[in-house]
Amino acid sequence: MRIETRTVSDVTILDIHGKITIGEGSAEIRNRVRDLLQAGRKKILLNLGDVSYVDSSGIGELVSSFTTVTNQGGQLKLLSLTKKLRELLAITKLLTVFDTYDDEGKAVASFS
Amino acid sequence: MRIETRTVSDVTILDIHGKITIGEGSAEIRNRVRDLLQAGRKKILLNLGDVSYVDSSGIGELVSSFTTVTNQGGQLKLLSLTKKLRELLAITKLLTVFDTYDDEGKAVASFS
Amino acid sequence: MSSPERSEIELTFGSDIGFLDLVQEISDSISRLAGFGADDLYWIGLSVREAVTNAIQHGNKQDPEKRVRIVFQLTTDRICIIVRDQGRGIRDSEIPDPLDPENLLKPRGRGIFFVRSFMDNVRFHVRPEGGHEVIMEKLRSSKNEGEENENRNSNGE
Amino acid sequence: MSSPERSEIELTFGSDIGFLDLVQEISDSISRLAGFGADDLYWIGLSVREAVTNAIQHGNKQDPEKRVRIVFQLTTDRICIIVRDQGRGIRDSEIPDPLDPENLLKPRGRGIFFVRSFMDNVRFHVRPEGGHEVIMEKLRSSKNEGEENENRNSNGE
Ligand SMILES: Nc1ncnc2c1ncn2[C@@H]1O[C@H](COP(=O)(O)OP(=O)(O)O)[C@@H](O)[C@H]1O
Ligand SMILES: Nc1ncnc2c1ncn2[C@@H]1O[C@H](COP(=O)(O)OP(=O)(O)O)[C@@H](O)[C@H]1O
Repeated sequence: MRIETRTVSDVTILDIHGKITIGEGSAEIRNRVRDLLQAGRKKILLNLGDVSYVDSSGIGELVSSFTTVTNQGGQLKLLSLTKKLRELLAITKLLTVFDTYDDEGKAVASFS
Repeated sequence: MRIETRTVSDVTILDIHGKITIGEGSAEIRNRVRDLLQAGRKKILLNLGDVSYVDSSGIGELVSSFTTVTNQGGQLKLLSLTKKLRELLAITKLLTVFDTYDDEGKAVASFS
Repeated sequence: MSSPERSEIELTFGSDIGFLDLVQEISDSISRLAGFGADDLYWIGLSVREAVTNAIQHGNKQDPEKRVRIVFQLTTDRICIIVRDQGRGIRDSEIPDPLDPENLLKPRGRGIFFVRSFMDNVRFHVRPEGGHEVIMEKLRSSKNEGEENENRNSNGE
Repeated sequence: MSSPERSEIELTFGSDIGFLDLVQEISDSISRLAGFGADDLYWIGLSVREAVTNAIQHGNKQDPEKRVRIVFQLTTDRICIIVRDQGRGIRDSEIPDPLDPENLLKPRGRGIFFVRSFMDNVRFHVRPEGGHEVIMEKLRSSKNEGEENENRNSNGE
């Protein structure tokens, strides 16, 4: 897994590449998100368009990141889910929890 | 494995596709060659450009076809060896046995 | 490959999550040989991955001396995959329901749920001779939630 | 994946040449995990294929009840692959030299020659407990006839 960070207005976009699975730097997203919160950046968009694989640990990683941000009064949203990831979030009833977008502009504009 | 048959002047070209390995219709080339000989067609060019894999059985298949044709006064030549196949024929000292070509026109013209 | 002996493939390896990608690739190769299409391959592979992760983490407690064994049985209408570890097994009370509102935002507890969602029959079995196994089957003609029809191949090519 | 237990992968299957493509795919996956490049993968895979073909045909005489077992041992400097069958083994006198002018145009007898050409150490061993095995090693830094340097990776990534 590889993470790149960009900023669009006051939204931080994390472009995530590769696998979000157990062992593949499992805690990396969570840690990156924690660093952002400490730096006062509370509007976070995870761009998952280049994620090749997600297992149940990876889903847990997304959930942890979400709850960490929400608990500190921030917002974490998801961009460009692959078809398979969307199915995993659907059957785990997490599609209703996450705010998800296919268009980056719309995603950025949605942060309040 | 799949074999297509074409004729260019009095040369019969067998375009061989896929694997020449044990189990993959091992005797198919040999049988096809025997049919051609029976039909009086004795100038045969095996086009191996689309062959994806050859094992020691496959090398044996080429050798059998060669000896069958030669024993009946015909000629069997090889066209478009892949790099790996060329290496296998080199270490088995069969490159000196087979007449091989990279250009179809030249190969066809070489039959006497 | 019709008789039971001929169509059984066994894979054994140490308790190291570094093997997970390999195991998934092997699962894909075997499912493909068994005639499953691309989507089935994906969900079977994910289920195997989750079961093997559990075998390594919970069953064998990451002890590198303990081994994980997978048996793939290919029959005309299904693939049966057995994942064995050297642990004491799962108690039913330990299997969480990740859809329970109380669990919805927990970071863990979705592995067995995935296996049950994507495979057709899933059983847990403590072996009298020691160790634990998850037995999971995928039918060739099955259709379930996480699956599309494209690329399907129901007759083993 | 450094301790011997953790880095040993075993594969067992019935004596059916329908498994050869699968075995080769698995060999590729394991060699890739072990850090070998594309060319090494190819020659290791061909050697495994030839050894397994022999195990099925000559060792187990295509008896579907008899099984072939492959052990892949990954260590820092090499991969060691052992192919076991349930036969009586090979006598040295049975191993032909395909380069002998007398054999040059024979249709068979190049399998072991390929294994010996592409692997670094090759031994045949009749096991006291029954059965026969071919033990073959490929060193990470090795260079031999059938090999180019492109895509090589000598430090296991
Ligand atoms: N092979 C196993 N051996 C022992 N316990 C297991 C095994 N697999 C799962 N479990 C138990 O079942 C629980 C739920 O497993 P799972 O749904 O995969 O979620 P997770 O692994 O994320 O906790 C585990 O936390 C563990 O207590
Ligand atoms: N696993 C084995 N068990 C018994 N005999 C074997 C085995 N492998 C090879 N042999 C013997 O060695 C000979 C040479 O094998 P090989 O070089 O692979 O060529 P081929 O299989 O084409 O004959 C075989 O014909 C067989 O007699």
